[in-house]
Amino acid sequence: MRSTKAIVLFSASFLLLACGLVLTAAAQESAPAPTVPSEGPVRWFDLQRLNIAIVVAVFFILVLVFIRQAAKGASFFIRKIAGLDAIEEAIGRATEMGKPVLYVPGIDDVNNIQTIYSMVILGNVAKLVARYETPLIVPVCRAFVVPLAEETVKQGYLDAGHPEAYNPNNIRYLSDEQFAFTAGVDGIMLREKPAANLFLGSFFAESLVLAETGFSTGAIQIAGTANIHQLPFFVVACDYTLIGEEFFAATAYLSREAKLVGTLRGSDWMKIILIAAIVTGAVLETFGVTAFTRWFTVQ
Amino acid sequence: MEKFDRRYIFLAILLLVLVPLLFPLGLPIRVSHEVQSAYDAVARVPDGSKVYFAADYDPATMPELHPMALAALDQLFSKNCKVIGACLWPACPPLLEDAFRRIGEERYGKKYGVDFVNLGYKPGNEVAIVSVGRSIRATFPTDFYGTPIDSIEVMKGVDSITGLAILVNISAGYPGTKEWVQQVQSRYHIELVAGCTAVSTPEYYPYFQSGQLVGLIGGMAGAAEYEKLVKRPGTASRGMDAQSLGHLALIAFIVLGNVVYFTSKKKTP
Amino acid sequence: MLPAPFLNTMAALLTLAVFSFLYKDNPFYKVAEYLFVGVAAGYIVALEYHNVIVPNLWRPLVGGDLKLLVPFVLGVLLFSRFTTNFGWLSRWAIGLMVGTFSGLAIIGFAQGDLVAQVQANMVPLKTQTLLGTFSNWVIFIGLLSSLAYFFFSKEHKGALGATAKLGIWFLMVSFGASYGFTVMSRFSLLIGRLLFLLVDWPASFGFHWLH
Amino acid sequence: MKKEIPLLITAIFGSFMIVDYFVPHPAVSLVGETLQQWAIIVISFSYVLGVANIARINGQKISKRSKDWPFAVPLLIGLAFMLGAGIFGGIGEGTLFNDFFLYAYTPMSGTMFSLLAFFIASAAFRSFRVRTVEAGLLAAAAIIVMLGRVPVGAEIWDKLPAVSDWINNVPQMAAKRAIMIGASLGAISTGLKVILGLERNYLGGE
Repeated sequence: MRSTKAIVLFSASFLLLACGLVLTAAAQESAPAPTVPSEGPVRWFDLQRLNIAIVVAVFFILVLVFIRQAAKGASFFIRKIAGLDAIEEAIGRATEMGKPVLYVPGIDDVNNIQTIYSMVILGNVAKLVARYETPLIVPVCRAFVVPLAEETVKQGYLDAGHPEAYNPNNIRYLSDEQFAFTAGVDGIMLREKPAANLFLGSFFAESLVLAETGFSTGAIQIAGTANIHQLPFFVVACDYTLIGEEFFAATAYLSREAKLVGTLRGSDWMKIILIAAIVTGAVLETFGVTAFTRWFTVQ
Repeated sequence: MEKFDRRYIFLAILLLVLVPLLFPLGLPIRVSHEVQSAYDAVARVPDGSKVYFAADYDPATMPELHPMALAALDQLFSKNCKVIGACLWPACPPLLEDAFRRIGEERYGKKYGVDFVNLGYKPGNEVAIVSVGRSIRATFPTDFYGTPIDSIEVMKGVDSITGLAILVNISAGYPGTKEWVQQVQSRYHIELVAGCTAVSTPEYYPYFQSGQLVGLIGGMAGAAEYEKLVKRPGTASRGMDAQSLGHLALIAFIVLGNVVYFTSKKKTP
Repeated sequence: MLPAPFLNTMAALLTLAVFSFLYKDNPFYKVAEYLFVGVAAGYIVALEYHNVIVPNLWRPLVGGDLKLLVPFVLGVLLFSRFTTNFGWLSRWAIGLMVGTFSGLAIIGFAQGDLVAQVQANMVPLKTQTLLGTFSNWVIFIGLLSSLAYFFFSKEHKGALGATAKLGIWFLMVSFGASYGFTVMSRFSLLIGRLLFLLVDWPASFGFHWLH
Repeated sequence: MKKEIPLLITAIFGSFMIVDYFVPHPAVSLVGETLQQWAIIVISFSYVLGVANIARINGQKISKRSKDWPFAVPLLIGLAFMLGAGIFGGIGEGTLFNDFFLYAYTPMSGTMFSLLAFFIASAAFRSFRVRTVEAGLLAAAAIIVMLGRVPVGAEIWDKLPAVSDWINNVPQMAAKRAIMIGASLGAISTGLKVILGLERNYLGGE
């Protein structure tokens, strides 16, 4: 049943795309293409921006439909994220060596979505660690994040059935200032020698300093961030790195929350539509037909 | 690897950057396609027309971006363009003021309020940008010094950004070039030339290939190339020899680090 | 306006205090670091006052534009966060900001990053020059394979697995380029500071020894 | 009252920003402009709040003599001085405020980040390891781009700048475009969920 619904949905959105093509082509032919929105009769809709409206509408429909389906209990397949296996492996090694696990949830505040998603992974790490009494150290860079981290880790230990193993002073607020915080985390790495360093969240220029010190202590390092400009530094120094969207997909994979899973599914379907559009456009362009490409012009 | 004291590396870097500053090598600077396009785009602007100069940077990024701002203003003032300058970064207005004084007043004898204006800073990031796109007057009721807009000659007849000849944006990060492309460039139909830090340059190449940016000046190298085109060698050109040695050092460290790593790996189990 | 030699010397001492961190974390560095956070904070509020609160709010409000009472009240409500039980009042202002940014983000990303970039990638796969054709094929394949890597609804096996593998290679080349560009940025900063210590500081004493 | 009104405000402001883009009607444009002016004012207050928070945290740090409390003293002095000099003395050229901006704020800010030149070099030597094909590709692209962007590159091989330009404008651009498209889908869907009230953590978390 589910696949037919998907096909209906897919064809509906493509139909929308097609009729949009006809509509704007007609509109562009009749009205002269004014470079500046013309004063003319007061129009209730800027026809030159219909293509944007349609693309956004199609994506909204996909996301909302899949969120509703996920909320109603439909289970969507999400491929295994290699980074998550690497985290479990790293925790396993830390417990063998009886060394602590270090988890840095980024240096940004709670208004950054990456910090919130990092809490989902932190909760999961707490669950894994609770079984083996391996200490979990969580240095924090923003005052607002401290209660969030404490709540998440306590909940993780509770879910694993070892509430007594939770140690509140392992959630350590070091400093709000970027480099003071970095110096603090480096100190922990060199003194307490954690065997696994996890850097998951929003990082900036300090990423390469953290990864370097962690590498020099010989710890397994796994990083993940959506800040693209920091990925090169994590990739070269860490054993595994969750790249941009993979970081978000990991939270969807772990939490199975309807909103996250639905959005992920909606985005994947939208990527299929966009790839189809690009292939169509490129092929038509090769044969000199530019009408399809022109439909996507942003006015 | 841990016992190796990284302060030797710090010392090496300091020397490699210091020496070429004292004894310049004078290696020739070659102009890249993206910077040439930026120069040509500004050159195409009719002389004497009004342009918008969006300065979004701060002291930390001055070494890369201030030379770009000076070179761009040099080209604009040499064409007698009227420059409307404004900032979205809190620490930028005094830097824009410095650029206007050194290029506008001292080099081209331009007058404040007649040939250029410094509208100061507005918070709001994307909100301020789309608001400037719609109406500069509504967003900046006064200039950086508190003078009401209506009494400033260069602002006469200026409202939406659409009426201006080109938008030159010197950007250090957020808010910056990405937000100007997203909120103003196509929505208010104005050509956009972007100068940015080397860190953010790679992210803007898709905008350059798609034509949303008509020019892209990346980092100190871009600034040095632009200085060469404007025939005014400044701090950027002077720094390029040090950049050359710095980059060679980095490559040497990467190669050496790996050689040491792979040879020592064989010995230890 | 304080005399230039005094100001430049203060700047040079602060520069050296921050550089001292390279040798070892020390009290001089810590003082400079905390002083910096304080000066930056004071700077922003003074600037907000002169560039927003007076021109955009106070002057028009006093001039009769009573609509501005709404943002004024919402702005003041933000400070309810300091109270213990009235903190929720600040959510009205936060709601306004988050709503505005979300709306603008949807429009900005949709037309600037999504539609424009999709259109820009519809490149002809045959052009006059060999290099042009080859480059367009690389752009075409590069984008599609990188997008395939970020595909999560199907296991990366078989054809999709191979495409995703090619995609990660393209991504790695882009990370390499980013690494190279970042090196230039970091060195520019160091060059800037050394030029200050070598040229500007002595110049403030009238000693121009470097051309 | 505590959650419904903020969510309603978010929905109204958010959807209006979208309507303002698609409907070129002057009345809509006027309302859009007004809402944007209001947002600029509220955002300005949020900066003042942020600074008030810094003052409060460091004030408590001193009163409770917690770790590093003596360093909070120069912080508060710097804050009070810049605030007073700026509001009362004005912020243009020649003012005390501008002096301390150019000769205290600028050197500290610039030098703080220039430390990274040293850190990136030591990180390159101590932790830049080419252990996989992917890391090898990254290293190769990094080396070519680094050499191609500086004058010495052309001295080594005069085609190098052209190769570096090609890498930047073609393969690198395609991969960044894919990341950009993915990120835009993420931002649009998050924006939608916030406006519809599906995503509320900014309320709960704050």
